[in-house]
Amino acid sequence: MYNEKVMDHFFNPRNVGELENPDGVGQVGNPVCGDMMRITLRIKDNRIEDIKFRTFGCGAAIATSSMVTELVKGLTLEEALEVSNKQVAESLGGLPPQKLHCSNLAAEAVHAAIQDYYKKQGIDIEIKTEEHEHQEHGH
Amino acid sequence: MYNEKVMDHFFNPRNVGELENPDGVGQVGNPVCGDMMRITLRIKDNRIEDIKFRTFGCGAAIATSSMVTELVKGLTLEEALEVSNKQVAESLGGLPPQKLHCSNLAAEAVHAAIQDYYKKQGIDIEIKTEEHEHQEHGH
Amino acid sequence: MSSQPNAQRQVYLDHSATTPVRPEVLAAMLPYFAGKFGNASSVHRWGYAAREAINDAREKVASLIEASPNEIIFTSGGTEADNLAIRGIAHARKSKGNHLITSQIEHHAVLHTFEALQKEGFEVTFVPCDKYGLIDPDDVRRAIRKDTILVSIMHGQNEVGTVEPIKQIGEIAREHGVLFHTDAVQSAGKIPIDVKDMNVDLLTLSSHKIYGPKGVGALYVRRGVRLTPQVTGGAHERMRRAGTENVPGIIGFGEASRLAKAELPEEAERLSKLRDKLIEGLLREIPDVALNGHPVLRLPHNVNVSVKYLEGESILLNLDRMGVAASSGSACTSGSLEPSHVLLAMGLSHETAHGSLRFSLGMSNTEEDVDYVLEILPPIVGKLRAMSPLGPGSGL
Amino acid sequence: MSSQPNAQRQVYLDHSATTPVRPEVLAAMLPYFAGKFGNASSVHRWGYAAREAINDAREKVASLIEASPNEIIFTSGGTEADNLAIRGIAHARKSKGNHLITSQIEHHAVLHTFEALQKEGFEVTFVPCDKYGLIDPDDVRRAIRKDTILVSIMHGQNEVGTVEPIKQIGEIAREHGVLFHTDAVQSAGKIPIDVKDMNVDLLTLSSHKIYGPKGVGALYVRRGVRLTPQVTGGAHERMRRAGTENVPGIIGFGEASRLAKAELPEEAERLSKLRDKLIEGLLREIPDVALNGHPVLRLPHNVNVSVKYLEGESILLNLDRMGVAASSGSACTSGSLEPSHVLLAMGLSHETAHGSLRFSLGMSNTEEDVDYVLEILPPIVGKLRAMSPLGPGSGL
Ligand SMILES: Cc1ncc(COP(=O)(O)O)c(C=O)c1O
Ligand SMILES: Cc1ncc(COP(=O)(O)O)c(C=O)c1O
Repeated sequence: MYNEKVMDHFFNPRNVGELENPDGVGQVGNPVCGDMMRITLRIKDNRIEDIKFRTFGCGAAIATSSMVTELVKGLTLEEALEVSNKQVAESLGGLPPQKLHCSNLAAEAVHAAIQDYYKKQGIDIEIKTEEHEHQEHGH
Repeated sequence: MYNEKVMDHFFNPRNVGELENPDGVGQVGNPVCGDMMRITLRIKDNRIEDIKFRTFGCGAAIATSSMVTELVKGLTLEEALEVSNKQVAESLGGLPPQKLHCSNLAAEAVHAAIQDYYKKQGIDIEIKTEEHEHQEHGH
Repeated sequence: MSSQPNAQRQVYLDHSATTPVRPEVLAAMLPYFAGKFGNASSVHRWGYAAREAINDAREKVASLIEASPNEIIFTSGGTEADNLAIRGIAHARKSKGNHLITSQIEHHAVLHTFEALQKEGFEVTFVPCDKYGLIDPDDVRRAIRKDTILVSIMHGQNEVGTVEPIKQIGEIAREHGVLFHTDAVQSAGKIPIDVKDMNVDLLTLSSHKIYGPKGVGALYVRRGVRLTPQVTGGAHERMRRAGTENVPGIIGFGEASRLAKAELPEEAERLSKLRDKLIEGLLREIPDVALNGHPVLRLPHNVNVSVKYLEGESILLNLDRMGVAASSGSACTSGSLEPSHVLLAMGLSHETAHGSLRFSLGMSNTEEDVDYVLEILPPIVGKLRAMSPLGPGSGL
Repeated sequence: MSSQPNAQRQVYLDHSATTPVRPEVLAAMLPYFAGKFGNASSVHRWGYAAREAINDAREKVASLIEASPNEIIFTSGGTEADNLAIRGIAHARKSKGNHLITSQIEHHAVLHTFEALQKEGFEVTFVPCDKYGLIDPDDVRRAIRKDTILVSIMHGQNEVGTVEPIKQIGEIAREHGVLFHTDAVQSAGKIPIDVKDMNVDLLTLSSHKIYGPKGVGALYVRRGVRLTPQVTGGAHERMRRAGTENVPGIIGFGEASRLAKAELPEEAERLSKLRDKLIEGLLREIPDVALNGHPVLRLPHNVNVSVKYLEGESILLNLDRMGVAASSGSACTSGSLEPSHVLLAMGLSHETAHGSLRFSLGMSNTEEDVDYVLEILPPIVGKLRAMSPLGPGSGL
């Protein structure tokens, strides 16, 4: 079903866990829908110095979480905000079609964590929401 | 499909052909329906002395024709008139269900031949018609 | 059966009824019964293996008719595929119109399905054929109305072998914005099929006619054409046909399709020669025999003749005793009372239609088989005709 | 797959999804692919051999449920049999009434078919179940109206294994002159079935759940009950289901039925013991695990648990890597967005329903298999929970 790269990230996820006293926390999804991700960030000099994730969800949800942490680690916040769910899926070499519209929230979780960081600095940013069909869940 | 006795009568039919100057001729069925039988009789002392058949039809039609000639040969005309299609089928050890309502006209052909014989003597007899569904053909 | 003395030869000439599963096909299927037996929907290695094998088979079946894999819906056979095409389109397009067109010479899987739709309230036009079983595309054109939603005309006729002008009919349907279905159960693997070139929107295939296993078939549905599923349940076949996939069957069908395509040109030529030899021989050796179907626009493997003054089943039983398998359009072989609707539509009399014989050639057949039939059939006919009250010599 | 390191053991625990064809069954089928490959309708030795074999198989399938052979209609599987029963009766009895009754926990083959009938204009009542997945016969009684024409309630629930009070429901239906269908795909061969004793009018079977081949099933239709055929064409299956018979499939199904019946008492006892050992072990070894389904009125081969704070597919992938095949009611495994409708109907939260696991036992399973699962599953759960944002230790 999944390709090897997805399986590698699923079985050997990078950056699992939770940072203590994080600079930003992002949480997206909902256990009711079957997937939920929680990203914690350490920010230094406008860059993502460290990142960890915790995910409730299927193989795709866990693999994309792991992948996104690798993609954004070391990026500036502006760069990290440009990383999209689609890019995450592509970096994994693609996801099965039935998983594309679901379980592919990882970039959003990062964006939410960055937004949380800015908020703590007193800055309100708006996050581009990607076109995806996750909203279809309806709850 | 057919049992051995039917196949025996089909492959080795008794009394095939046509008597010359027969005392009675009976023909039933219709090639349009896929089965037609022609019985010729030689009558002596109110008994069927000789009988021959010709049949256009399926295995059951030919086997029942052969069987009926064996059954009635030597019988008095009254006895022969009592022989039914059902009895012919039973004497053959049964016919497949889809053949029971069709291709089972042999006794009727004999009755028709007897009727023809009586007619030539100036006697009109009525023949009991059996309950069977051959009429359903509709032509 | 004891009344079948050891026939010298066994000659199977009923390939239009069904074919044996060829060894390569059975070999391809075997691993999927017990080893790789998974359900293709399952999330584990057994499931993945089944899914991959189905995808592979789908490509092979698609390739036989020059379609894309995702245009193939696997079904339980040709009959179900015909039903899905016809009921599925009729139900999906009900709001667009109430009129359907088919021919008088379709297989029962098509004909009876249109009759069922008539009972549901659809109007159906059954276009006729000529004496060769050929359908005139202009008859189809004339039958099309504003409210016509589907035309279904078969490709290769199963009884008499006539090949219909599908491409022209498809063109006419397309011009009028009407969907076009063709039943290619008998033609697939026998003559080339290209769904795009032939202007076909839906096309029926059956595995067991091309040396694949029984119990599996397919419906080609052109991308973008929507139909109402007729078997509902799980999300199989992209929501168009529910039910756990018959994995070994589908794999066998795939392999059979691949082989059929690869061997088609050569085999078609070989069979055509055998066919013509048999036709010529029958007409030469037996009096009062007539060819049914088109002399030229004909499936390579089909021979159909009428043997006057005789009924078909009685000939089949004698042929069987001599080891030869054939079929007949006689009413008696079908358990019905009417002989073949196809022969009647072609204008044959009931009487003559009762006496039709179909020999359908296949992979295993050789010239010797044809010679054997030409040797044994004349005396069989002679014996039965001597018993018949019809014809010359019967005194009628 | 390369991410599946050579697992020490291969433990198949997904017998409710499908089973391997057992060797005796495959052996019975094999002659019918290439040697005795005839079409059962043909008038020659190949045809007779196929017809006889089908008759024999029909007797065996009938015997599994104490029916008569002519009460069995062969179909392409359980899904088609469910469709034929429900659509066939609804269409045949339309003039008698417009109301149908089923339950909320039926298999999709039943549920989606009733939904399709709703779109056609039928009214459907979906009766609920209790927290064990048990249906109350009184709920069925209360749902029956003057215009009710069919009740369909399954026998053994496929996900959670609960065995429904079919006999009582059948009695109620009969009292009210309403036909009663039950889907016995999961219970057949596992627990005894007697259609007469159980007051059943129609009953669905599937071959591939009892070590027979995929692509074949059957519908029992009590003598005298009329239904509208859903697949039309040739005169097969006494005019109730058209299409060339899947001869090897039917023969395999027959042999599988015969064996299932012969071995049922012993095998049911053996599986029940394994089942109980697995249930007890799971509840003992893993915290926050709950049994789904009825603790006692339960199919002998079904184990279903919820593993809190986790989603099912992630567990399945890990089990698969260790060579264990299971299934889940998680939405992600079905490609849908909603988790199992059965678990939701039983009152589980969405969250918990996403984390259900089904182990379904079968012939090949041993105590060692159960021990193996109990050895490898706790660390898998531990590892995934450490990754989960939910549950104790997640700080939420
Ligand atoms: C032209 C045609 N259509 C449909 C069918 C039915 O296909 P199946 O035997 O796979 O049900 C057949 C064969 O019987 C056929 O010859
Ligand atoms: C209860 C139940 N009904 C129906 C079916 C469908 O049967 P089949 O897989 O033969 O289409 C299944 C199996 O998937 C089932 O478990």
